[in-house]
Amino acid sequence: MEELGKIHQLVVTAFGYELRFNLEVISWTWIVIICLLIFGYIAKRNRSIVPGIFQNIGELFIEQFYGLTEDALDKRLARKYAPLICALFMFLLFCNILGIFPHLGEPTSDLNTTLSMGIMGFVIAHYVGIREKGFKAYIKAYFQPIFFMMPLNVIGELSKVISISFRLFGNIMGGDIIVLVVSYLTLSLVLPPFLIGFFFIFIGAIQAFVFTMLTLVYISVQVK
Amino acid sequence: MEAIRETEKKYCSLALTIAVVIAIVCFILAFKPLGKGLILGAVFSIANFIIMGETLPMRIGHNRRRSTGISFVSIFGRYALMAIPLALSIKLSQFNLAATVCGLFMIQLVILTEHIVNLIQMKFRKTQLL
Amino acid sequence: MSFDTATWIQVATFSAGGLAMGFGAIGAALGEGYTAGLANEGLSSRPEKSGDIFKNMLVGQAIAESAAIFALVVAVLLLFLDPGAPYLLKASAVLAAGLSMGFGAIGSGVGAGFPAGQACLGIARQPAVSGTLTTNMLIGSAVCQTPAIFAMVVALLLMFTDFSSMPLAPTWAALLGAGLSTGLAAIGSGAGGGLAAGASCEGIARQPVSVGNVTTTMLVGQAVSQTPAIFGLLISFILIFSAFPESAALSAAMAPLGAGICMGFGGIGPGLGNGLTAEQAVRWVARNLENTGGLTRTMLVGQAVSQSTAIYAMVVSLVLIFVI
Amino acid sequence: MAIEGAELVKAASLLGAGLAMGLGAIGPGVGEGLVGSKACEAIGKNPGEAGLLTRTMLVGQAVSESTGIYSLVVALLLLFVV
Repeated sequence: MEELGKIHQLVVTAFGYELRFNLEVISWTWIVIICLLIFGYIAKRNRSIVPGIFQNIGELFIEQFYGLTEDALDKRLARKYAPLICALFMFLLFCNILGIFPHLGEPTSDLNTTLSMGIMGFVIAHYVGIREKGFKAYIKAYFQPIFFMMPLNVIGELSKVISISFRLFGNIMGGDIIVLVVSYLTLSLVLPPFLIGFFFIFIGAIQAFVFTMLTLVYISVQVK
Repeated sequence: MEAIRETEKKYCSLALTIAVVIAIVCFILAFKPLGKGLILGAVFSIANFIIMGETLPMRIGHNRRRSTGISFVSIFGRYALMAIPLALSIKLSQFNLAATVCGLFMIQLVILTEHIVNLIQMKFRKTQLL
Repeated sequence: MSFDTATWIQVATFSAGGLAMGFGAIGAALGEGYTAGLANEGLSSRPEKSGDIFKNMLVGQAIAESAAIFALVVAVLLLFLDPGAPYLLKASAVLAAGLSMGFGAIGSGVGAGFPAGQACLGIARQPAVSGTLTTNMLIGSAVCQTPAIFAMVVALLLMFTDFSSMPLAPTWAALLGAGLSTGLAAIGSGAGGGLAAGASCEGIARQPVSVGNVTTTMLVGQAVSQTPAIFGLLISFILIFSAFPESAALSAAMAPLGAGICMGFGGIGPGLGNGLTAEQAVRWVARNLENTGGLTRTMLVGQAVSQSTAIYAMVVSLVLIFVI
Repeated sequence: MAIEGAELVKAASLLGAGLAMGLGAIGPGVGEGLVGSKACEAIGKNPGEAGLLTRTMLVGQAVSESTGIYSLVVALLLLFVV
């Protein structure tokens, strides 16, 4: 049970600060990125009217998320932001199911990954908001309904980052710990494979979708 | 009441058969406490199920609060019965505790397994028709 | 008036056993009362189907009682198992185990009553699909039991882990917090999952062709409703397994206890809220089949937003454990 | 074990932070769930307006979440300021 919540770290001292690199998480993230790149290359290689299996999967993702983005934003913005939304979902989905392979874990079970995704969504949403509405209207939205609600509105915006990233982190990390503890209790008999299937594939897919949808919703709230 | 009896008979005989088969395998493999504990648990699980079925009509015909009260009393009565095998297996070394707990869930496991098997069969039949 | 360690442990085990069994039985009784009430309604509207309704009620009750049987097992273990070498931390651990199991069984007991009751009513409404209804009811109420299983895992860990090398002063509070965290958080998730399952049984009785979509939506909704319970479990595991440095200060003890209470209570509301959302989504998927995708999407977004308070509670708990 | 005043205040503020966030999460959790359930009902009745209804749901939930954020703020104040 000692390995509970332990991460291999590389500590580099520079300018009097300790920089910590979570080596395992970084390598897992790169595995996901390389897998996605290979998948994209294969899906794009032989494009035809009758799609092959990889092209089919790719089209499935793109079609679904393009439709979703168009529902939430309008047509013009959808052309711009659908690739982001689609890529975010595919990345998170691959991240969440990476843990079913032995010796690998989910990059999303580290708070750094989810928090950086959350902050990225937050920054993009506010960038889109300023671009679409203009700076004045953007600032004005904080003083709704009355001006002294400003601090609470700011906290409300910031808490979105916390809630979105901690949700993903808590679910995946919780699944990890539950699988670990149950395997320890039952001596890895029968139960853990089902739990892994439930937490890493089912919950992982749902939470990746929820994260993507919420990022989309945050963008659309800023635009409207 | 015939329906209740039938259901009881079906699940109880199935549960007991499975428990006995597993227990015999355990006896052959010389895990005697395991098999004994399983049978002990299963017998009390079946007893609990039968009593529950027999007292079921008593709960019908009252309002919700009344039937909640009746359920409360009946749960305590039946669970006092089910505490016996657990206490026995803790105190006596000839019954395995984990096996007894598994035995206590025999009826539930049998019911769930039966329905899951049904579900899978239904899916297969549908795909064959299509 | 002073007691020795063994007496304290005995007091703790007896009260913990009583709590586990008492609360567990209350949950199951409430669920069964609901089932019986709806079965009554179904029987009065269609007395000739009494056989099917009774059969369904019996099977449903057998599954719905699993949570109470978990509680019984934990209670009997607490009462009769030899506690081993006495040390004062054991008293806190067993009390926490009882609290965890007792509270944890309430939600699942109540929750499993909803699908059983709605299935009884549904058989009276649509006798032709009684087989499908029973199967769906069983799946729903089996999933409802997961929070109770979480609570049982925590209770067993608290009972069987050896804490004798831990310092007494902050660890007693951490163990109590661990018990409360999973136990209380399981209430909301159990009841919420039950609401979704109940709506699915009602929906299938209304529109039998919708069974595939309804079951899928129900499972997704229930899975998201379990999230607060998973957060509670996460906090419990952290509290049980992290080593707190010895300190006689009261604040060192209040931090982990506060973390457990925070996550426990914080999980109730979001669990119930998620269940309410899932209930309506499942109900309307059954009535409006073409719109399953849109409804599922809205359900997921709504549930995710209503979970954010549970996430704030988790953040505060983590701060209380790691930062303070 | 003598407990001094400052120590007692510290302990009470930690426990109070937990209670504030824990109890404060119940109301908004259930309330937002109710908003979500009504939104699902409305989309079921009127699927054409799904986009508008989802947006309205989010606004309603954001407003009812503000009490949850208040308790988060209070909890953090109790943790770091007191």
